[in-house]
Amino acid sequence: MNNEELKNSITQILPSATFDESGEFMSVFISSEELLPFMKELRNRDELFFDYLFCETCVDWKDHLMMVYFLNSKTHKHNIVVKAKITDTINPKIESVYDIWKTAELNEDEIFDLFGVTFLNHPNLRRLFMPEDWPGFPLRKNYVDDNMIEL
Amino acid sequence: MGLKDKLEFPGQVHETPDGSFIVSQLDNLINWARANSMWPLAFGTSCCAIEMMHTVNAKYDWSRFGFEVMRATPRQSDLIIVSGTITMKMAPVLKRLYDQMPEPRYVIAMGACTISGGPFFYNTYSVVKGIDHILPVDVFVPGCPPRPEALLHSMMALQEKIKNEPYFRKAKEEAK
Amino acid sequence: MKILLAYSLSGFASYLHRLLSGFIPDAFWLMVTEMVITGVCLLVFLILLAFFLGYMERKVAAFMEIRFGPNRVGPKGTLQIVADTVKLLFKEGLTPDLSDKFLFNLAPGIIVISAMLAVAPIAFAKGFQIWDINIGVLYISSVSSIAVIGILMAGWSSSNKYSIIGAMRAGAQIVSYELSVGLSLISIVVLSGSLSLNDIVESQANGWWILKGHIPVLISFVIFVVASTAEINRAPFDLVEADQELTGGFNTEYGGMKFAMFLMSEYINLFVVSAVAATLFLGGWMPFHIGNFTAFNHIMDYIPSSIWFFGKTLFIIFIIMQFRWTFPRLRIDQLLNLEWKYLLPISMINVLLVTLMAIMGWHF
Amino acid sequence: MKLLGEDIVTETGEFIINMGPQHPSTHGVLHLKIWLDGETIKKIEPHLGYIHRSIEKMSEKMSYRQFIYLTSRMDYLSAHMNNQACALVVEKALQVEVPERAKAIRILLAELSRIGSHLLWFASVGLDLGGVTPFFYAFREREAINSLMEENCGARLTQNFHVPGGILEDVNPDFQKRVKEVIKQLKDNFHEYDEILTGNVIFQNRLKGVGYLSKEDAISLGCSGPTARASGVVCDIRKSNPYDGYEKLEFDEVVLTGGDSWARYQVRMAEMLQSIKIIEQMIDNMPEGDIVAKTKNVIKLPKGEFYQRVETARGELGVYIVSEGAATPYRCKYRSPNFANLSAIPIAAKGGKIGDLIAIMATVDLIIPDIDR
Repeated sequence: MNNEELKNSITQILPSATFDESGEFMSVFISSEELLPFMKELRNRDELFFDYLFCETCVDWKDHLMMVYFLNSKTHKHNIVVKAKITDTINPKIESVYDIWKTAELNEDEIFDLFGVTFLNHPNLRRLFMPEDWPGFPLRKNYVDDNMIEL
Repeated sequence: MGLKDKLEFPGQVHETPDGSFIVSQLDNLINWARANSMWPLAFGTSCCAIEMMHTVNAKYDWSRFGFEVMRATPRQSDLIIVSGTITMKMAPVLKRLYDQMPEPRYVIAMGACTISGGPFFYNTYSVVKGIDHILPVDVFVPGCPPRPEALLHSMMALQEKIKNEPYFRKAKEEAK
Repeated sequence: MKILLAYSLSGFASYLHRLLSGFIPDAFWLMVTEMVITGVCLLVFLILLAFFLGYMERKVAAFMEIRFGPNRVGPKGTLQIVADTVKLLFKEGLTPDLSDKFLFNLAPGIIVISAMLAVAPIAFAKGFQIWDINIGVLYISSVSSIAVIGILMAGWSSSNKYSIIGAMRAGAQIVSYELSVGLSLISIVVLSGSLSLNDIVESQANGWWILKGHIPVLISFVIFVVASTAEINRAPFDLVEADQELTGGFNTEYGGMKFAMFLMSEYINLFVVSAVAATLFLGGWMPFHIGNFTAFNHIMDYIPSSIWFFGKTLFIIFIIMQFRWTFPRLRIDQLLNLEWKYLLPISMINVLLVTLMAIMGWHF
Repeated sequence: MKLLGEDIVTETGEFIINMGPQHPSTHGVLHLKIWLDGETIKKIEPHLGYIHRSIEKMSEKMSYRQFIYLTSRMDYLSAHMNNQACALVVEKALQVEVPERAKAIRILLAELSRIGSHLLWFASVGLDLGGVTPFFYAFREREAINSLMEENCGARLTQNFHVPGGILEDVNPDFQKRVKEVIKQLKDNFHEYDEILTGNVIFQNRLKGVGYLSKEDAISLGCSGPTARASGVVCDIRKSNPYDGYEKLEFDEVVLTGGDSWARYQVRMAEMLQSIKIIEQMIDNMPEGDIVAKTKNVIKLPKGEFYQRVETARGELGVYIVSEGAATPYRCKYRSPNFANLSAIPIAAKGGKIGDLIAIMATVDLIIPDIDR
């Protein structure tokens, strides 16, 4: 499926979605509240069938956090990037996609550890890399660490 | 003033600075045994561990020097080759491993990361900048990663160090 | 012949006996003195043997792994094991805080003693034996099974989870493989009609059991080598230690001299097993004889019997060492399957066959 | 059950052991918490971070010429491919055309390091399952490859040979001859591997039917590389998204449907032969010319987001760069193949024995610094 057809199908699922085609993959912008039902449709619709979540990460844009999901369909060979905006930077929350793609478990643990995004309905949310009592979230832009020697 | 001038008559039993004859000979024996039978702990964290494995293999073959018995448990090993970066989370584990080893125990810091943090010195929040903050290190081996020859050299340097170590003499001094 | 006999081990023993009886007239005290001398000699012999086997193992490993092995310490690296032993001797003797200290320190002793006891009835040369007991085979198989108690004790008292898993594996493994070892020994006992190791060797004067062409004997030889490798916990049956799985198994918490005792018992066990295999199947100290070919047999007789014995033993040790460095390790359920589903039924049928042979007089 | 007054068994009767951070079979500092029922594994929980070196944070402070070399410390066995991914993402953003000769050298060295990586994996499979000897045989060939790398790159393990726009320096004059020697040695000795390990009955029994990973699970868990291809997932980036001229080469993507450890073993053994095939195609017709395209001294990427995937020895490595137009990345994310493959272990090992877990970890072939980054 090419980008135009993908756009049509996605607009049917979520009319409020906006698109950006400048990059290698087409990006779909949604808000964090709409994430879970939208993702379920992407995974389950036969013509879309995004069954392979090959990268899940987060970007700290200072005023908001952006969750980035790279999706691929092994059967249809098309890719898409879903970006969900989290406006609350103090106490960010988003639904977990573990029920849809199992790889999300460790990825979301990592994002929770490094960005402090809380995933709702995650089976085992814990700090994956840093010790439990580590202060702050290292990959945030406002992270300060006295021991860190900056160049 | 030489030692000879101190003697009142020939054949007088005297204390040499290195202890008596038997004790220093035993020292030599023990040090020889220790130096030639260092069993390293099978411990590696990252890239340097691969070069350590290369040192085991046939081209470099550290079994020639008697280092070949790699024990998986710290209780049976004499030497810990810290090969690879040590992070803040790993540091307590490393310390614990070191504490579990029976005396005498030796530490080789292999690679730039263990010496100072190496490539991971600046802008990093989780790397220990040099394992000498945690353990007493006997030999440092620079390199990223060091060549197997460098590791062999460091182990031979450690052998030299052990051969000059007092065992009985130290105990005597502590008793004083 | 007389000169050669004078150099043989039995000649030396009887010379010593005559010499001592000159000094000590009392028969009781003579016996006590001789026992002490024997004990000291045995200890020294076993320690030297452990040194030698340790060195041999490293060199065999190096030979198989296209490298040199130890060659810096002493000529050709022969003093490597001496260095290791002296080092272990002077290492801190550690007893973990949480361990059961009495059992923890007792266990290495039990393992070494049970290994050493089994050396007693082995005939090292013609007429040279520490204890010519008439139930030698039974004695060896019962004494060597004490070792499992030591292993269980070591694993349990260490208060380490890996040790407990290792000890439980040892319990299952050694007890199972004991059966096959026993049954494969029985086939030779039935054929030679005696439990005494000396009689068994004598029964092979006209040819070793393995060369006589009895198929059941071949089968029981193979089963014996496999099952006894498992019984002494050597690779590919070293699940009890299993470095890569259990970081050392039952001896995880042992270090220094206590660990050295485990190593020593491993090598003594290896020697005992190979010696028993050599005695039962390869004729012990009996030279290589071909039926009534007298001239050839006499030439073979000129080689001292102790050389025959040690040559055969070392050959079997070499085979078992090759197993260790080639084969991957079995999984615990595969290990038990091998024993209970294959080796045990086969050896039972084998014993039946041998018994039938013995009753009908089909052997020679 | 109590051991010296301490409860060592949970209420449900499970025995918990911690495998790692220092454990000989975890190949580094992976920590697995294992719930056992006897010897049967009930549940596995990975604990990571013992080698978390904050490479992503460091990349945000480094220029586009510098950050390439951090990645060789991630998956150090495929250091070359990691560097390639970073160089490619910068080239893609700048729209620089890499000279043909540089591309050829990149592929040759990448395939050599893929073979080297698989050889090390072969060595450690033997070692983990208790057979020590294969280790030395595989390292003999790995040593030859390392020497070759050293002759050209100056380093044995972390080659650091890429710059944005090409490669650092031209290869040795007798590069072709040396590569042919190494390939000949590999091909001559390859049968020894089959003799010592592949054909061994104990070895086959340890792997066959152990650690089954279904195709659906493999996709859902995000597995890639040989681990996924053994479960029937077609996922070779060299075929699906070719880079640096892989599209011109003739080679097969090895896909098996077994899904067990034995299939994973076979996939890797077959991949070594495919890599040899690629090298043999390239080595005699290496193009002449430049080795590096002209780029500015201070590279500034245009504003936007860039993603580049390459096939490393363990699977798909993705480099995701968010640029704000400055000389350093705004955000740099490495999608590491081992991180996704790690999540296959708890599922594949469930219900197996401790020995099975060792076999599964050996055949999934994890590099822990790549998981933690």
